[in-house]
Amino acid sequence: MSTSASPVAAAQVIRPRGPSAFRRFARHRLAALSLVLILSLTLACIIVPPLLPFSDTEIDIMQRFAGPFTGPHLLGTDPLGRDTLARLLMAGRISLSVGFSAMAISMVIGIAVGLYAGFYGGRIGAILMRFVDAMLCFPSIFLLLAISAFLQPSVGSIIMLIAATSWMEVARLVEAQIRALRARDFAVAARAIGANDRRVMFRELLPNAVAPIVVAATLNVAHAILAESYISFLGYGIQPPTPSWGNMLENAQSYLTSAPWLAIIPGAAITLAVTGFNFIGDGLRDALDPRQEAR
Amino acid sequence: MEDGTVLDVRNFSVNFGILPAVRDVSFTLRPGETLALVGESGSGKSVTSLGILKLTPPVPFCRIEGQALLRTRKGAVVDLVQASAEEMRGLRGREAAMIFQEPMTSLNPVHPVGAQVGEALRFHQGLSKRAALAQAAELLDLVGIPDARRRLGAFPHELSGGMRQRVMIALALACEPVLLIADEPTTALDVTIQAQILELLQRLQQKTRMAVLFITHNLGVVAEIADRVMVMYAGRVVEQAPVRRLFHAPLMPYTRGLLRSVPRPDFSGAEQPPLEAIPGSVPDPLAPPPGCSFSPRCGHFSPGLCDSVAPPLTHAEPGHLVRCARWADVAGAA
Amino acid sequence: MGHGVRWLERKGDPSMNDHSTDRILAAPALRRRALLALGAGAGLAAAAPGFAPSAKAQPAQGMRKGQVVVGLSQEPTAFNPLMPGIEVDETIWMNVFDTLWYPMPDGSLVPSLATEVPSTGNGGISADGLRWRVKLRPGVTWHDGTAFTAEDVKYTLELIVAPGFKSRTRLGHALVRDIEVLGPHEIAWRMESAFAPYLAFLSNTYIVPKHLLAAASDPNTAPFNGAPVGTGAFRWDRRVPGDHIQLAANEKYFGKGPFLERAILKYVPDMTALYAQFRTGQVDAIIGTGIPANFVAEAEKLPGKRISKVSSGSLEVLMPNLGQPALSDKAVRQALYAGINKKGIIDVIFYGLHKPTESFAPQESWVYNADLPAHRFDLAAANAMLDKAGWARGANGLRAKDGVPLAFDISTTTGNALREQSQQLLLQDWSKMGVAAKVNNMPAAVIWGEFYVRSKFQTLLVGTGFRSGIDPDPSNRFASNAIPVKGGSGGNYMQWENAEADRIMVEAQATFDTARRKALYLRLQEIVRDELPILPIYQYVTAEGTKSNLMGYAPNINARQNTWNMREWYWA
Amino acid sequence: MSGYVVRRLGQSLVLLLMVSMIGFAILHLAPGGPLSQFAAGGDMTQEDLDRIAKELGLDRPLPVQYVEWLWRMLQGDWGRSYRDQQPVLQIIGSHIGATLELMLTSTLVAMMIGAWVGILGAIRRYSIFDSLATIGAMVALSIPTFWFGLVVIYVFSVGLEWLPAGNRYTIGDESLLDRLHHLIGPCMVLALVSTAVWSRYMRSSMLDVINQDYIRTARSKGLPERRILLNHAVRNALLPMITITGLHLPALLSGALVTETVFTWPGMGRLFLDSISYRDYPVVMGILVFTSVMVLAGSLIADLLYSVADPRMGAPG
Amino acid sequence: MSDSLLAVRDLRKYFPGPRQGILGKHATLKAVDGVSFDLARGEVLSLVGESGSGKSTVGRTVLRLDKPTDGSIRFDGQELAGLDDRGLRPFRRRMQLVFQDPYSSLNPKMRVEDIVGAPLEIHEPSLSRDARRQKVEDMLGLVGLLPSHAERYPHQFSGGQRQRLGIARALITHPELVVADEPVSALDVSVQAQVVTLMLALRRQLGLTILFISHDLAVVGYLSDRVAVMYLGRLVELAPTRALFTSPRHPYTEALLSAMPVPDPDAPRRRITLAGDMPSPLDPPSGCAFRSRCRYAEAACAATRPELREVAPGHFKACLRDDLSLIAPSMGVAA
Repeated sequence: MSTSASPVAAAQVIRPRGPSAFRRFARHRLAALSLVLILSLTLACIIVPPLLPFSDTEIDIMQRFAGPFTGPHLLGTDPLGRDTLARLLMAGRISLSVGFSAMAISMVIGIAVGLYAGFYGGRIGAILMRFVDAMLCFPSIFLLLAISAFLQPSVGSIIMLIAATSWMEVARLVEAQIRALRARDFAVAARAIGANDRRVMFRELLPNAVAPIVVAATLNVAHAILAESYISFLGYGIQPPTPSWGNMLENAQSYLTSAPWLAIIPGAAITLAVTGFNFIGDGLRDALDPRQEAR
Repeated sequence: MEDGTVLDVRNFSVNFGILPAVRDVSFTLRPGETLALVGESGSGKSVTSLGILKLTPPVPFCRIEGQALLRTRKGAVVDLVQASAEEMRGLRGREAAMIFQEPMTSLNPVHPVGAQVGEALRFHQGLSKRAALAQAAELLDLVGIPDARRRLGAFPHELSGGMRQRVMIALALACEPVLLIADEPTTALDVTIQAQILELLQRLQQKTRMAVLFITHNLGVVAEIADRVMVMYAGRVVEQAPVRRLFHAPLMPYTRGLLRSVPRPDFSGAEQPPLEAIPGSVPDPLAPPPGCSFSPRCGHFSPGLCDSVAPPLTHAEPGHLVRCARWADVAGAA
Repeated sequence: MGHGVRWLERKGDPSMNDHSTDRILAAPALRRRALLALGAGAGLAAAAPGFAPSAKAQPAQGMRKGQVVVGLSQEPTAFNPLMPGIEVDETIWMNVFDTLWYPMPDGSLVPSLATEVPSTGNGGISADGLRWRVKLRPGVTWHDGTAFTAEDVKYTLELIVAPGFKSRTRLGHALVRDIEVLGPHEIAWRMESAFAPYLAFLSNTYIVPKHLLAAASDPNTAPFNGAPVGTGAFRWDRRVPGDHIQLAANEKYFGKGPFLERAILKYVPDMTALYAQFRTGQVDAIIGTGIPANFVAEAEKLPGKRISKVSSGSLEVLMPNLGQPALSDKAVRQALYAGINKKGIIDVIFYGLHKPTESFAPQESWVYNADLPAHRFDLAAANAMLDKAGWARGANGLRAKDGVPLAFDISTTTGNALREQSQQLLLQDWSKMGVAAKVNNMPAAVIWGEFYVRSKFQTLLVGTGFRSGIDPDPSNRFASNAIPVKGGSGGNYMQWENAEADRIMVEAQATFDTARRKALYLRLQEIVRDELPILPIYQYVTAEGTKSNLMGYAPNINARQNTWNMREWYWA
Repeated sequence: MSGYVVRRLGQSLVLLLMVSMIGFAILHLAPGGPLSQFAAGGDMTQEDLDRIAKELGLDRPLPVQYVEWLWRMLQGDWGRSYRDQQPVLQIIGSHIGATLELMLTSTLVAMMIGAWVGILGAIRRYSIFDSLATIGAMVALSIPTFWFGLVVIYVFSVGLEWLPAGNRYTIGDESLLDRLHHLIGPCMVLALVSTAVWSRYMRSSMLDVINQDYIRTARSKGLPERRILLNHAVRNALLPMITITGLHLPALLSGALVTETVFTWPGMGRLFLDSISYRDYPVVMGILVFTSVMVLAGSLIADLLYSVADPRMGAPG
Repeated sequence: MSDSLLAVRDLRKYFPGPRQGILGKHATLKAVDGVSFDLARGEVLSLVGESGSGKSTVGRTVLRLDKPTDGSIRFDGQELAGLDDRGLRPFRRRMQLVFQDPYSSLNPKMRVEDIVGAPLEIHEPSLSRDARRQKVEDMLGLVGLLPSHAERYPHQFSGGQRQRLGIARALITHPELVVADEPVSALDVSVQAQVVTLMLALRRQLGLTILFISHDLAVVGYLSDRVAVMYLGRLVELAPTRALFTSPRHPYTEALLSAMPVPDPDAPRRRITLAGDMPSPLDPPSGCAFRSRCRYAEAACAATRPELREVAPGHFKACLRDDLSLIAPSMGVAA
C-alpha cells in the first residue's frame, strides 16, 4: 500500500474528545456543589448587603446581643448591636477579596520564581530555590507575625502579607513542573525547531503546568482566607470597623459563653468557604489530572 | 471438558462497565502446548490473560462472563470464572501462574527477591522461611541466575531487566503450575535479552510440560515459540490456527495485513519490496463500527455484508477458525 | 488596657501593663500629722484594722496552712527588682523583697525595713530637704540567713546608678550623693536638690542583698536574677517557665505572717481562660488585670467567690498629638471631648465597671479636684464649637479649616476587643460632627515603640497614669521639657506646652509643704481640664476575685499589685 | 550514604544561615523594640530607655549586630533573654518538653487514625466510608485551628465539663492521669489537621500502590488479600508518608503554636508569641534557629529513614 | 562520500554520573565515546543498538540539542559543535528531529495548526497567518492527514496519526537532514508499516537525508542505505545494509542479527545467545567493551581497544580479530 492510499483511511479514525475537563469536574459531585456554594456565597456578599434593612456598621446599643432568629436581626447582633448578617456578608466581601487578591499576587510571585528557577536552573535558580526552602523552614505563623509588624494593618497590607508568605509552595510546584516539562519531548522539539527561551517557557511549558497551578491557586484562596483569620486571631488583622470573618471571630472570643453565635457564625463561614475552595481544588485536580489527559 | 486439556475457555467476556474489552473468546490448551495470543494494543489480549486469573485491575463494574475451566494437577476441574476469591487464591501461583510485561515494576521494590520467590512456596506448600529460601535459591539457579544463593537477598532494583524477568519466571514456576500465562514477557527487553528469555521459557516448558498461554504482539516471537496462534482484534478472536498454517495460509484479512506489515528486508535485489500497511487504526472500543469491527480498514470490504452483522467464528478447516464473512473469497484471491 | 477582654491578651502583650504601671497614686499621705503619728511608732499594727474583711480571726504568728494560687494574665519574668520589669513582675518583688517603707491604702507610708519613715518632722529629712537619714530594722535576715545591714541599702542605691547596670530607672536616685553608713542599721545621704517625690520613689525601691550581687562578676547576669533572694515574707522556691512560679513561706519573716505555706503565681495568658479557671476553682484569686468586664455580673453570682471592684490609679484617655495641625486647636479638642459618649462606653461596653472622670488624678488622690466642670455628651454643642472655631463642613460633610481637614487616625494596641468597640462608638459619634477619624491599630510592641515615644501617633486611646511613683507629681507627662521629640526627657508625648503648668509643676516638686502642693495641683487640674492635652474618659476599676474563704485580701490603690499583703492572707 | 548525609548537612547549614539572616532582618527591621514594653509603663524615662538600649547594643548598625549574634551563636552562646536574663537555650529547654509532648502525642494519634482511615478509604474506594472520610478530611483541613480549639473548650470544658480548659497539669496533682486528662483537648485540636493530612496522603499513596504491577504479581501468587495488603501494599504506601511527615513538620509547629495559645499550654508556641510581642530578640532568634534545625533535621531524618526503608534508595549519592 | 551533508568526527558526549564516595567527584557516564561517520545527501543511515548504547544521544548531539563534550559536527561544511543557541538558529530549519514517543512529543495544550506551524512562526515570521495555515494544511495532506485536522488537539489522534504530525512538523521547513529517533518503535505493527512507508515516500519525494535511529533490525534493514551498529557508546560496525546483513564482521552484529525473531516458523534458527547483560556504561570493560559477552574474546581484547577500520570497501568494524568467519543469519536470504 502506498502513501497516497492511506490519507483518507488515516483520517477516518479520529479519537473522540472524551469527557471534557469540565464534565469530569462536574462529575465530582462535591466539587460541583462547592462551586455552586462559593458562587452563591460570593453573589450573596455582593448583592444582598444593600438589600438588608441594617447596615454592617450601624451601631445600635439597645439591640446588642440579640440572638439569632429572635427578632428583626436574622442572625442576631454583636456587642454594639450591629446586625450579624450584614456584617457577615460585608466581611465576606473582604475575606473573599483578600483570598482572591492574595492568591493572585502569590501566584504571580510563585510562578515567576518557579518558572525562572525551573527553566534556567543554574546558580541563580539554585539560590532562588534555597531561598524558598529557607522561607518554608519558618513556621508560617512566625512569618505572618513578624512581617505584620512592618505593615499598617489594612486590607491591602493584609493581602500583601498573606501573599508574601504563601508564594513559596507555588514556586516549588512550578519549579518542579517546569523542570519536568523541560525534559519532555515536546519541549525538546520546540528547541529543535529553534524556538527561543521565551517561546519555550510561555508557549510550550507554562500552558502545560496550568492544571497544577490552577489547583494550587484554588487551594491558595482557601489558605489565604484561613490566614486572614489567623492574623486577625493574633490581633494583627483588618481594622475595625471594617468587618472580616477573621476579626468578627476574634471579637467574638470573649463572648463565647454568653453569645456563642458570634463565634460560631463567622467560624462556620470560614470553614464553609475554605472547605468549598478545597473541594473545588480537589475536583480540579481530578478534572485536570495530566494522567487523564495524556492519552 | 475434553480429556488432556489443561485449560478450556468458553465464551469468555470481560466488560469494564459499558466497555466490552473482551468478547466471546473460546480456546483450549493442552499440557506442553504453547498458544500464542497475538494482537495490537487495545485488542484485548492482555485483558483476556488477566481475566482468566481474575487479575484485571480493580475497576468498578468489571464483569467477567463465560467459562474458564482449569484442570488441576490432581485432575479436578475448576471454573475460574465461578471460583470464589478464596478458591482463586488457592489456584493462583499453585496451578496457574503468570509473568508480566514489565519486569521493572512487577516485583515489589522493598522486598528481597528471595523472599518474593519464596513467598508463594511458604503460602501454598507451607514451607518454613528457611526451606522456602533454599528452594528459591534452586529456582533462581534453574532460571539461570548466576550465583543464585547470594542473589536471594538482592533487591529488584539491583538486578538488570533480564535478570528481573528471570526472577519473575522463577516466582511463577515456584509451585510448578500446570498453566503459565506469559503476558508480553519480552516486550520490554532488548533483542539479545529477549532471545535469552525465550530460550529459557522453552527449556523450562519442555521440562515441566506446562501449558503456556503466550501473549505478544511480535510475530517473530510467535513464529519462534508458538504451537498454535490466536489472533485478536477489537476484543474478539478473529483467527485461530496452528502456527505454520497461520503464517503460510492466513484467512482473515487482518491477519494477512499484520503479516505483510512486518518488514522483511530482502537483500537479493537492489530495491526492497514495498511494505504493506493496514490503513487506519484500531476502532474506539466505545464506538465500534457496525458489523465486522475490522471492516473500515479491510481491503476486502463488501458493503451490506461486512457492515451489517458481526461475522461468527467459523471452522475453515479442522483446527483453523476464522471470523470473516468473506474468508472463502479471501482465500481464493490469495 | 488590661481590661481588654480577649482570649489572646496574652501573647505577652506588653500593652497590658500600660495602664496599671501607674496604678500607684500618691494618696493623701504625707500630711504632717500622719507622719508625726507614724513617727511616734504607730507601727505595723496600725495597718491591720479596717481591711481584713474576715469574720475569722487571723491565725497566730507562726501558724501556716495551705497554699494560694494567684492567677496572672502575664508572666512574671524579671526577678531582679532593680532591673526593668513590668507591673506583673512586682508580684514577685513585693513578696520576696522589702522596701524601706510602703504605702497603705489610705496613702500613709508604713516603715518596713526602716524603723520609721523619715520626715522633716522626725528629723529624717533636713528642713531644706537635702539631707536624709534612715534608721533600719535590726534582726532582719536574708532568705539565705545572712544578716541585713545598712551596707545592703547603700549597695542598692549605688547599684541603681552604677554605670553599665541595667537599672529600671534612675529618676530621683540620680540626685543621691555621699551615701554614708552610720552604723549597721543606720544610713544617710545627701540630695543634689530637694525632691519631694523621692520618698514615694523609695516606697517602691526594693533592697537587694549586697553579698550575692556584689559577688557576681556582672550584676546584670548574676544567678541571683534567676533565683532571687530577699528579706520578704516569701522565699523563691521554683519556676516552671511559661506556667507558674512557686514561692514558699519565709519562716523567719520579721513582720506579720506569712500564714500560707506556699504561694503559686500562675500564668494564664488569656483573660477569659483565666476567668474560667477561677470559676472552676483551679485558681484561687484573680489579681491584677482582673475579671473581664462582661463576666463581672456572672462572677458576682458565683457561690464561694468574692468579687471586689477595685479602683485603679490609671485612666483611660484619648491622647491627642498636639503636633497635628487639627489637634493643636484647643476648640477641636474640646469639641471632640464633648462628642465622647462616656456613658455609652462605660455602661454598655464595660458594663458600668469603670468610673467617669475629669481629672488626670485618681479620685482617691489627696490632690484630686472634685470641682472640675462636668463633661456632657452633647453633639450639638460640639458641632457649635467647631462651627465657631472656623472648622466648616465641606461638600462631603467633613470639616476643614484653612485647607486642613479635620481628620485623624485613632490608634490603640491591636487585639483589645473592648477598646476597639469604644473606638467604633467614638468614630460613629464623631462622624456626626463632620470629623473623619479612622482606626489604625497596631501591635503593642509597635505602638509603644517609636510611634508612641517619638510622637508619631495622631490620637491614641490609652490607659495610663499621670504621676511619679505614688506622688501626685505629673511633670513627667505634662512638662514642656518632657517632650522627647523636642529634645526633652519624659513622657509628654502629646507635646503639650503650657507655661503656667510648667511653673506650677516645678514649684510643687520642690516643696514639702503638702497644703501648698495640693493647691498647686488643684489649679493644674483646672488647666488640664480646660486645655485638654488628654481627653479623660474614665478611671479604671478592676474586678478582682478571690475565693470567699481566702481571708486577708485587701485592695490597695497605692500598691502596684494587690498581692502586696499576701503575707497576711490565710484560709478560713 | 555518609557522603549523602554530609552533603545534606552542608546544605542544611547554608539554609540555616539564610533562615537566620531572613529572621534577623525581619525581626530587627520591624518597628518597635524590646524596650517598648517599658515605654508603655511610663515610669521609665527616655534616658533610662536609651541607656538600656545602648547597653543591649541595640543602637549599633544591624549588620554589626547580626555578625556579632552569629559569631556568638557559632561559639555556642545563644544569648540571654531580654526579659528574664536567662540563657536562651535554657529557656527553650524549659519550654520544649511541653511542645514535644503535644506534638508527639498528636502525631501519634494522627498517624494511627489517619493511616487507618486512608488505607480503608483506598481499599473501599468510592464507598460511603470513603466519601465520609474524604469530606471529613476536607472539613478538618478547612477549620481554623484556633476556632476548633475554642469550640472544643466551649463544648467539652465549659458545656460538658469533661475536660480542663487548659494547662498541662493541675498544680499539686501532676500524676500521669492528670497530665493525660489535660492533654486530650489540645491533642484533639492539633491532631485534627494532621489526621486529615495523613488520611489524604495515605489514601492516595495506597491507591497508587494497589494499582502497581507488583500487587498484581502478589495476587498472581495466590496470596491472601490480607497478606497482600499488609506485606506488599501498606509497606510500600507508608514509604512516602515518611517524607510527608518530614514536610509536615513546619505546619505542625505552627499548629502547635496556635493550639498552645488556645489551651494555655506552657510550650514553645506561647514562649514564641510572648517573645515576639516583647521583641525579645535573642529568644525569638533562638527559637527560630531551633525550630529550623528541627525542621531541617526532621526532613533529613525523614530522608534517611526513607532510604533505610526503601531499598531502592540504598545508596543515595 | 563526496557529497557529504553531515560529517561527524570523534564525537563524545559525557554526562555526570552519580557521585563517588564522600564529597567525591561525579563518575563520568560516557554515553558517546568517539563516534565518527559521514552522511551523504539523500542517504539513509541507520544507527542500531540496544538500550544504553548511546544511539539516541548521538542523534541529539548531532542536532545540537545537547552540547558535545568533544568532537566535530560539520553540517554542510559548517562546524556546529561550538555554536550557541543564537548561532544555531539558522541551522535549525535545515535539520529536524522526529521523536520516538508520539504522545509526549506533541504539546498537548496546542492545536495542530500551532504545533505544525511553529517552525514557520519562528523561521518565517513574515508569513501571514493565512499563508502559514495554508502551508500547514498542505503539509498535513502530504503526511496523509486532512486539512481540517489543523483545528484539533493531539489527544484526539491515534498514535500513528500523531507520528504523522511529528513528521509534518519536522518537514514543514523543508529541512535537508532529519534525525528520526526510533520513530516507529512505539507504534503497533500495522501502523508502524504506515509510518515507515510514509517516511520512505517522503524521502523520495523531498530528497531527505535521514539519520534513522532504531533497535529494530528488520525496519533498519528495510529502509536504510547503510547501517552503523553501536555498543556502549562506540560504533562497532558500519557497512552498507546488504553487506552488514549478509556478511557481518563484528561478533556483536552477528549476535544481534541472530537474536532477531523472524516471523517465519520454518526459518532455520541458528541462534547465538549472548551471555549476560550489557555492562554499565559507568564502568565499561577495558579494551573492547564487548569482550565480556563475546564468545570469540581473547586476552588481547582486554588490553587494546579496537578502533573502527575499513575491512572491505565501505565496510568498517572495530574488532581485533580478522580471523573470524561469522554466520550470516537466515533473514538476509529469505525470499
